[in-house]
Amino acid sequence: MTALILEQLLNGLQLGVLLFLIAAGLTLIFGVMDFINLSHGSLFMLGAYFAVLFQGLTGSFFLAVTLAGLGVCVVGLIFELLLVRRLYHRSHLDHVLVTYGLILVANESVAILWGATPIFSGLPESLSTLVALPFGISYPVYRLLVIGVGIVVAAVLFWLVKYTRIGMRVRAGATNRAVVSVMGVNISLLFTLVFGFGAFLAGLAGALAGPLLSVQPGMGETVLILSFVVVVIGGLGSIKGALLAAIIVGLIDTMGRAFLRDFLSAFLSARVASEAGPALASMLVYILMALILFFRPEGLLPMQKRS
Amino acid sequence: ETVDVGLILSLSGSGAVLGTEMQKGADLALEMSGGKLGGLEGHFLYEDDQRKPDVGKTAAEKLIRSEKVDFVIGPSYSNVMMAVQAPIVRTGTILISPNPAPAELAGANCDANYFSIPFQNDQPAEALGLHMNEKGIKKVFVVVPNYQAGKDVVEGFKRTFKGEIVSEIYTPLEQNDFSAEMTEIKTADPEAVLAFMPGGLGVQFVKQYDQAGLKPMADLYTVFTVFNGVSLDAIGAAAEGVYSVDQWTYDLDNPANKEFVAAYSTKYGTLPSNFAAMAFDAVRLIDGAITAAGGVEDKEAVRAAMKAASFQSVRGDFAFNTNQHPIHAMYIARVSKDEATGALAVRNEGMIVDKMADSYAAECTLE
Amino acid sequence: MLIFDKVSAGYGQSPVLFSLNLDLPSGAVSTLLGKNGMGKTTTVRTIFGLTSRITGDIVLNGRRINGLAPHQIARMGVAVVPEGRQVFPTLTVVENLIATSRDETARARSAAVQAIFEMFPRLEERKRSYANLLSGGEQQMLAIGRALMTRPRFLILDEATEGLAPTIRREIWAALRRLKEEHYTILVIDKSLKPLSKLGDRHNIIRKGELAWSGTSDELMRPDGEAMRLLGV
Amino acid sequence: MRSPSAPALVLALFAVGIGPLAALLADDPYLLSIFERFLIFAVAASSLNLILGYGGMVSFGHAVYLGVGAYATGLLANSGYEALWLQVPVVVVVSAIAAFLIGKIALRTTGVHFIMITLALAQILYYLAQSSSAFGGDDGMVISARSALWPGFDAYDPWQFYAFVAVTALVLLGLVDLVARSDFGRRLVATRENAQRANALGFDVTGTRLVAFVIAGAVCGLAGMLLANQSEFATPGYADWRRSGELLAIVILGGVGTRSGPILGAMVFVVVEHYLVSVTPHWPILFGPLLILVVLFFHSGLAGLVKALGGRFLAPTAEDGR
Amino acid sequence: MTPASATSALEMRDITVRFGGIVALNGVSLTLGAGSVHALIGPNGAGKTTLVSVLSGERRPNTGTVRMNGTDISTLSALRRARLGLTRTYQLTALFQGLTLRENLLLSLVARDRPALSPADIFRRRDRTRHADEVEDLLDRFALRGKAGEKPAALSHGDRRRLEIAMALATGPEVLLLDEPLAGLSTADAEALVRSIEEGIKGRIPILLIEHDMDAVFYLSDAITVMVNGTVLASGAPEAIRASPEVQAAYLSEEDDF
Ligand SMILES: Nc1ncnc2c1ncn2[C@@H]1O[C@H](COP(=O)(O)OP(=O)(O)OP(=O)(O)O)[C@@H](O)[C@H]1O
Ligand SMILES: Nc1ncnc2c1ncn2[C@@H]1O[C@H](COP(=O)(O)OP(=O)(O)OP(=O)(O)O)[C@@H](O)[C@H]1O
Ligand SMILES: [Mg+2]
Ligand SMILES: [Mg+2]
Repeated sequence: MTALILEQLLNGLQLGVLLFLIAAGLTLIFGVMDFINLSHGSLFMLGAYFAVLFQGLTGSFFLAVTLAGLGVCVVGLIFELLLVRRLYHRSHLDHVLVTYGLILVANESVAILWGATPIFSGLPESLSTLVALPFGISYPVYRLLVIGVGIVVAAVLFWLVKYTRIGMRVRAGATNRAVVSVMGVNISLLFTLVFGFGAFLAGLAGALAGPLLSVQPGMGETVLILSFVVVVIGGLGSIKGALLAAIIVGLIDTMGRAFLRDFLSAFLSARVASEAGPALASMLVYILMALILFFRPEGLLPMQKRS
Repeated sequence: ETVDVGLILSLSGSGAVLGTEMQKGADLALEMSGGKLGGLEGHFLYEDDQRKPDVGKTAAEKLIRSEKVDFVIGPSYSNVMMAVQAPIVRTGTILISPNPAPAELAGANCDANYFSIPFQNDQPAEALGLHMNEKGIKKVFVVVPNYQAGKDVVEGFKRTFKGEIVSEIYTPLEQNDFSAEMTEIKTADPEAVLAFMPGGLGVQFVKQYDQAGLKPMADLYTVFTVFNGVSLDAIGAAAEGVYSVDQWTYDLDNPANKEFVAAYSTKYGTLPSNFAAMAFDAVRLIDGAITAAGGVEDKEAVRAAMKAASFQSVRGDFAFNTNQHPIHAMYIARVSKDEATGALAVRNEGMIVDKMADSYAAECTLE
Repeated sequence: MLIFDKVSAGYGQSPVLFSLNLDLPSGAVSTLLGKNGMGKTTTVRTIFGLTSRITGDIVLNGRRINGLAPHQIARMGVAVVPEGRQVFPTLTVVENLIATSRDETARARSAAVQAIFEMFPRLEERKRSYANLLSGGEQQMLAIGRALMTRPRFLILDEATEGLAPTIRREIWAALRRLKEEHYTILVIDKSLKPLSKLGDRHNIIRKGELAWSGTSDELMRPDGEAMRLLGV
Repeated sequence: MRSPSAPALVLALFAVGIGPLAALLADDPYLLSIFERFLIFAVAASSLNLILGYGGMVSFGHAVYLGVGAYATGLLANSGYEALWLQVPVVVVVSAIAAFLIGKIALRTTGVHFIMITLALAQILYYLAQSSSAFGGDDGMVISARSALWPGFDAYDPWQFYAFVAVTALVLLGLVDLVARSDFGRRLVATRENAQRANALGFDVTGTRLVAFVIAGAVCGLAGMLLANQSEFATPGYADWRRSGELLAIVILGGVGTRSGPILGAMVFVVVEHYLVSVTPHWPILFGPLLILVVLFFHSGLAGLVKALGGRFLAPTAEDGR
Repeated sequence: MTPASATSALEMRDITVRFGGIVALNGVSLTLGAGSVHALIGPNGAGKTTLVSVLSGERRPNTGTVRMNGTDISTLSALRRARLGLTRTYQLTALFQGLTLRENLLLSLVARDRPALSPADIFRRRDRTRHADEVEDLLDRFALRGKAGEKPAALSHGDRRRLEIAMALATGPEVLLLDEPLAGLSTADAEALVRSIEEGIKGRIPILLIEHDMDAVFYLSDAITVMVNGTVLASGAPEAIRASPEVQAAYLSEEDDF
């Protein structure tokens, strides 16, 4: 039983870190730069497709993942230069509609290029093995790798946003572009670069998640909503908060799926429990978000409280 | 004189996986009969329902009222089927389902104008129960998505399976990660796993099942989850050895099927899926009925001819029950390499049951 | 140092400055005075190219700066304490100072921050506070500190003493005097005439976007002179 | 000045009249059902516009009231209560209660947090519908009979049914417009522009927002009733976040906070849904850039475009109305 | 009713506000006499604005009570206090950014009727007609007519500050809390405002005046309280305050003496 619970906790942690990885670029672009980028999910999807493409070309998984990240970064830079930079000073609603338009274009382009149906994205032999962990748990190597990458990304982002001058300038620019530029900062160049970096992170996440998920048009959208959940309940702009939120969401979701039904059947009849259990499990993340925002309207670890 | 057939399929969005397969099958059928249906000029009108019931309903009205089609084939999913069935059949237009066949429409709400080509939804799971009984499998773990079709599969399986279901898990419909379920399966240590994971879910589930190292521990039996072409291409080697229960496989030995598979492979470069095959059959059913009735004018005659199922099904033996759902054989199949092409395919491993009727026909009042 | 040559500029299509001529000599303290809404802030914004400039030339150190990006102009050594403070609300006090600092090493930056804290001890007490939580006066101090962090040669203060207590205001005037002695070029927009007349070398009054008057401190303070009339005192 | 209400009325009448005209000219009553959808979405979108455009509340869960209204109608109809006079009050009350509860919780937050909490609460209801086998779960619920107005009224006759939808939509659109431009609506705008100041002026910010939220929910619930009647079906999909997203897109595309925006947006949406789709299955690749262009070049959406084209008369903005 | 509260418009007792470790107000007590102008001065960050927010109900104090015209309003929300006629201005202007000046003023006039949420208002349109004349009047009084159709963003800083004050006055206050009303105003405009307070309001409406402009403070006020670091340093008649060496050191000093 302990082993089971431990393994489920590990699963939850793993899912959480994966969610963080997916949400990382979004935290940067939405939380820090204050630009609502619905097309983040599309960049994620492109990452998965690019990884498949590059794996076919290079034969190396790691090279493919890196190239996919860079490829998506380039796409992100193009988006930024052509569209996004015209929108920073506009309202959130304008961001929403333009990036929604981008989703449509991205999904359809992918469907035209690769077909509307899922494509193959697999792992090299070396990564598709299991490792033995304490308590008799054997765990897929690849999932451990994902945890590792997620933690590295979290650390890098945290440092970048909180402690570097670039991070401070971006946060400043998100609230007052004119003044930052009057202070001698080339804010539009900076924003372009940061957007590109956010896109890189989205691409990286997509490339890494590809072998776990079904790589198909629209795969970014369910992921997108979860990412927003993570960013918002973590507290806008807070990397620590996003990581914490991602792990909580991962754990709650996994634990809900694993134990809620058994838990409910302690009070309710088996029939009702097996009806209510899964229903509740799928709502759990949203219930969690509603509760957190109800009691802490600014999220778990907000960058700052409003006065 | 022409025959107009409206096809309401899910052609965009996440539902496109099935819709495009069906489109391929239907197109091929018309092409093979030289663009003619029962000797008359055949004309297809495609409508995309985007897997949304209300969009499907509007499409249906367009086909019936505006285009005044003679037949409708579709839709791809049962939620859309529930919305379009009544409005179509009440105008006297004939509706043929290429895939979804919910219990309600096979039983109490059966209709003279409604035909299901592939099966009644519960049948594959019922057949699987029989198969497992026969093989002496006692402990089974069941995973299905938490919606009506998932529950139907479990019900169907329980109807025939005599062993123990160690656990039945209902997963949210929009789920990306199955690691919690994999851990549960591992802990429960069943002899076999029954999974029903349609569309993209299936790709994820089978891949993750393999990555979790479960394949050697318990055989994976599936319904409506793996199919030739896109699905197996997307899953890759992880799918090898997975079982599937189907009413049709591409290697069935009958002339109609041989002809179909050969033509399909030539035209599209892959093996046909059962969705393509069923859509193909649906068109063939229309073709045969018009030939038998000598035209489309006399609706009664067409309906009677349809019911007689006077066409060469890719399944070989084929007949409609009183509720206009098929009586047919069910097969156990397994994913392995096709000798000729080397591609992975769902290959026949033997018949489970012949002339199987569905469980709801008795509730239907049709003669 | 900075010359406005017949500059017309404004917001969108409607001009606010009409053929404005200004000459701000190097190493001196100039002032820009005028009633509310006469175009003082607009003049500052125009220096940085933040308004739509319609005609005329702006020359900084002999170089035409029309059409340059704001950050390019700032990097030529111009810094501003903008009207209404405009500190970065989501940054702490220290981060506000460091974000736009021009020093490249961490050590140089913290030395510079320390210098600001000596000027405004109140800021040091609040150094980890987010800027939007500061009191009005504290924000004003921060805005001044932030401008100094860019190590400017030309400092523009747009109502920089608004909301500051008299003691602090006196500190600021004293600090400006020190900067003047170090030959900074300074442009001050403010409403307290007495300190301005002690500090300023040359005063300019604008009225409806035009230079209406220009003169020395003595001329400015002449009780019923033209300047006083223009300022409505 | 009372005159500005005339152009909006003109547009609404045009919206209602164009359907039968097209159907008559093309001799194709099916066209009516497209225009029915258009009117239904126009009503839903204009209710969203009331809280989004005038109240500044970006609800990402507005479609949930479509679902609530549709299920309420369906459950009544399927239990034999087909009379409209009975269905309308039930739908209004049920969706108003849903909106009240959601609003009560969500209005604790603002900005992006409000967006997300409305999404979360809507998703909870969505999953509730999806996993309730009593209501047909994910497969949805067939509605056995359309609403009955009076003896002799044939709800299945295309023309009569269109008339029913059109009149209801007109009434609801007018109602929303009336509310938006009332004294209440003006205070709602004040809460949008500066809640702190509005509160300090003694306007009950939370109360004003909540009332607007409930009105919008009830109107959208009635749109759901129409949708249920039109498609003879209720599905959890009506309450899906994607549908909420579509409603948002309709409003933003049409022009947030403009009086004609939701109508124009719904018109384009339905045209896209039906005609662009039949032009190419890859229609999103045309529609996406259209959205982008409208946002980039017309600050207030299609209403802004119409205005720019000199149609100021046809599409007065919110400001004009004041 | 105690004798003190009979003549006091606003009476605060023992108010403490903490922000985490910072003590912004530490047991502040102060009485604003009916009809008097009471100035509150002190260095930056002394807690003056925080006190105004406590009085207006926008910030809950950690301890302390507030009475208005003798009744305890400590538990009332900001909204309820506003409806009692307790009006404040904001040091950092708080305007309706998306609305025209005319609309801004109109809404303030509407607020004078202390309108409750009423079903009738949902269908009625009469605010505009009812207050049309007064809006024009205000525009003239505050020299904003030229910009009546513009939104606040198109105003100069000083004009925005004037609008801020105009809006507060338009609400027909019972008690007025002015947070640095002269900041940002040109000398001429500042003088005009001081005059209009002196002639129009002083003696009728009690005012709590926060201001760093000492000339105005000594000219207008009947009593002065000096706050430093969240505590009251001194309180009394203007002459006494001016003479106090403590106050001189902490706060007052000639600005042009540098
Ligand atoms: N963003 C803007 N859009 C349009 N007009 C503006 C804008 N900002 C300022 N104006 C107008 O330009 C004129 C000059 O404004 P400016 O801010 O330069 O005045 P100022 O002299 O700085 O006044 P103050 O002393 O009040 O700060 C004013 O009439 C103002 O209304
Ligand atoms: N929400 C808050 N969180 C933390 N600290 C705060 C907050 N609000 C104010 N403070 C701090 O409390 C102190 C008092 O602030 P307050 O705004 O009341 O000062 P003030 O007397 O009005 O100063 P000024 O004259 O500069 O406007 C300041 O040091 C400020 O930094
Ligand atoms: Mg100014
Ligand atoms: Mg203050």
